[in-house]
Amino acid sequence: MAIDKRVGSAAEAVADIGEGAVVMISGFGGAGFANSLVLALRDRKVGGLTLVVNSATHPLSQTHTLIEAGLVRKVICSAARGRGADLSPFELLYKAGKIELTVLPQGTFADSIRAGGAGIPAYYTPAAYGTGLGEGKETRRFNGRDYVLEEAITADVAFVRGDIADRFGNLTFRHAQKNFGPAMATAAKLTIAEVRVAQSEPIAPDRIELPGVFVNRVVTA
Amino acid sequence: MAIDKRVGSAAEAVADIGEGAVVMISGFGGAGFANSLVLALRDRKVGGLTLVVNSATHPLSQTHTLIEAGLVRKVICSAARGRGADLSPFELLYKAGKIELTVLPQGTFADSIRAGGAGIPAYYTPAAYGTGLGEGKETRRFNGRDYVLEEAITADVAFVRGDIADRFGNLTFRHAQKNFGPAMATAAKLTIAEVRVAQSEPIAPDRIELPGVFVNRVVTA
Amino acid sequence: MTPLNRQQIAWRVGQDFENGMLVNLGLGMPVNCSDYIREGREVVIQSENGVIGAGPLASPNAADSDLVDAGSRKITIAPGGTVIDSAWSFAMIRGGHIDVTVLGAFEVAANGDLANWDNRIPDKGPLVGGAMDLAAAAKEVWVMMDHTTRKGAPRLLGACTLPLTAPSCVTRIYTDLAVIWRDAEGFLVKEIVAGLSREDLQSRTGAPLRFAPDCGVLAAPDIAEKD
Amino acid sequence: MTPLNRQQIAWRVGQDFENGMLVNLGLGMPVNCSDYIREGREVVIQSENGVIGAGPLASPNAADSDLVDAGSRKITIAPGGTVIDSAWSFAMIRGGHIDVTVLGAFEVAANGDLANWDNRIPDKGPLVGGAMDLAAAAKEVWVMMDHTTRKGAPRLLGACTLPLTAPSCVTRIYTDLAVIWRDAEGFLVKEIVAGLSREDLQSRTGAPLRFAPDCGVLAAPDIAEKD
Repeated sequence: MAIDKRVGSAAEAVADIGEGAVVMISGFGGAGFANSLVLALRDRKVGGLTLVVNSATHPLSQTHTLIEAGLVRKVICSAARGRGADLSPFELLYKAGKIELTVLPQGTFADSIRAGGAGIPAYYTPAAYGTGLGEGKETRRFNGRDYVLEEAITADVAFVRGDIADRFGNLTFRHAQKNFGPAMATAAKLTIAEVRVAQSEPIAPDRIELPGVFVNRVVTA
Repeated sequence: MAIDKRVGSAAEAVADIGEGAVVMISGFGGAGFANSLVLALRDRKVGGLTLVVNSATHPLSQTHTLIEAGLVRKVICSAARGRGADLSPFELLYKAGKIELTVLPQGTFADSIRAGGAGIPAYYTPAAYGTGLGEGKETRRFNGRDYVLEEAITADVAFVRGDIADRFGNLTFRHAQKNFGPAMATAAKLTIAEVRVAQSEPIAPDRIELPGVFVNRVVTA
Repeated sequence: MTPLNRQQIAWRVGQDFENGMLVNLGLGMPVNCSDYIREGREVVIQSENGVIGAGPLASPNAADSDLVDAGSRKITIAPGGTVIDSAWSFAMIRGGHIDVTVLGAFEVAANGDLANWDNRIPDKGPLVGGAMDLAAAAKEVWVMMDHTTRKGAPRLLGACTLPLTAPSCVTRIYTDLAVIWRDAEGFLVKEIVAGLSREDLQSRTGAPLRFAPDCGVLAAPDIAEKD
Repeated sequence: MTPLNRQQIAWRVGQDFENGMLVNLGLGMPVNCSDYIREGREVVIQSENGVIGAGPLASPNAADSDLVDAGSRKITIAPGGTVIDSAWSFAMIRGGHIDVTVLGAFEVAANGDLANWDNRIPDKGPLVGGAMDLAAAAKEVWVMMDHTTRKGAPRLLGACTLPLTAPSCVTRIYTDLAVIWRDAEGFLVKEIVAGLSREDLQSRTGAPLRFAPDCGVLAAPDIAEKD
């Protein structure tokens, strides 16, 4: 029985994600959004989700469809502001007190996910020290400089957008598609990748950007 | 004035490394030893060095020549045992109390270097908890599990072995040559790479494994 | 007295990038600085989404939705550039590898405090992005902004009134009226636009100004404002 | 009673690798386990120097000094394999992504404590390598070792006498005499070589043994010992 992580559809790939799941979603600046998986999850209509996503409001991300559908209990992100003066779906729910929010500096967001995948429960960072986002956080001085203690972020599921996958789940990324994908893939119990091409043939060793051992399912989208 | 980090020789590349420098040296399991730079440093005869190197005794590394020449005050590593029953140069000096030693679990060694380059002054790891190597270290419980606090490692200089470099200092690595090179390059004030080929033409963006912004000098060796 | 327009401020900042620098440019005005690097200098532009060596905007027919910067602009990769993942990109930032970050700001205090992320707009969600990491960890934090608010209130202050991005981090401020360095003693004016007196500049500033012995004229070539 | 030789122990361990597992094999005896994976199963072998998907040893004419495992052996990369750097390799280990690590050991205690890194050899330098990270963080830690020392002293003990590698981590022990699972209550014998009584096995063991209801015979095909 050879390893083959390819599944037939996004719907099949997300079929066992349950109520209340913590879901990481890759994507930043318009590249690498795992939108097919997000839409498939929306169609499952499981609620109480916690989303770990860089932006709750990026116009090119389908994250807002989960929020609009009322499936999201909490968002952990570095950006939650809609463009323009009108309020985004997230902002409307947030204003109404119907959605929880944790905002982190983007580097803290990234490294807390990396830490979650790397078995590091907590680490110190200078970001947010002396600011409102650092309030209430434990602080400590090292070599004359002040830092805040940040804890790891893990998830039940990670949705990652890649370019090419092979049957082992190895991935390549196109350009800035990479962003949070590799870190998120390491930090979730179940990682699902949507890719342009899912091939049987192994990707060459020196072209692989995310080892397949971090990927559980692959779907073409 | 275009960026061009290539220098003419290993001797030139190490010419300003001073007495008492903390020097990181890449290499693990026989691959990726920056031996030309190590030998050039030995020829400078500056003493009081602290070496940050995975093994103090690997037979394919030239690290022992710095130790035999009496230039090394301290070693930070994960392995300091010579092969066979005879004592290695390191072991003879260590037995005689002439060299200091800090032994770390290899993953702690790796992530403390990564932390040094990533602006993380300290982090928690489960490795060494409840062992002799964890004795005297601060411990803390997260989610029912015990961890030790480890601090970042930084250096004055890192010696890294790569395969191809370009004028920007971008690097590729062949196979297992990579090991500690990328992390060490980020954690030192000055990073010197020795490579098989140092070309003017930029390496293709998707083939670069270490961005040149982490590399200060490149030498062919 | 003719204040610089925003492109001219970007031009002025661009003149100060040295060869080989690693520079991060914030969203909005700062990204324009890369258009004004001096002839013969190579500067590596880092975008916090992981593009190391960001090139100019892509031409419409070369635009690639997978090749964007942190501001979602379709860009190119400069010679020698590459792309790394976000965790590594912020390791680069947090680790102090960025020589200069150029950021927009609402307020800068004489002790270097920076407020550039939360303008207290009612009901709008928060957006911090990479600002706190950049401000806390870049070797130098340069701010470019209008010297005063639209209503004429100073943005250079004795103490920030808005939520901080990072304490004591700003090293230079480039405004439409002046170039100001920030040191342990506060604000030091290095250049001032022609036709503006030192007293006038001080009156538009909310903290004491010192003037450098070599304080010169802030001037820029004619560059049209962009949208 | 015929104890298993070391290759036969490696064979026995290899039978228990499931399809798709990510497995790290320690230096020395454990690396041989990858020769005995069951037909039709694909197992990904991780070497802590960063080779993910280590293949068999390279033939002499294909040997490449840049393609080695953590034990400096010249190897190949299996289909689907790749190489990552050490920081990421240990992030993989520390993060609990390794399904099974197979390690040699000096001693294992009934509470799962492992001692495999410091045999207190006078004057020799210390060598910990990746053992502590692997023992602390792999989902399962399987030990393969001779059941007793050369002098006949037990290696499975009530408490370790040598310095620990990690507390309470070992889940299985494969010896020349038995296959033993370690659970919250201590040692549970799953297989025992033919011709060795339960009492004899207990007499060679320094902590109480329980015997599984389905306790079977530990047998392996004839495989010659290697150097």
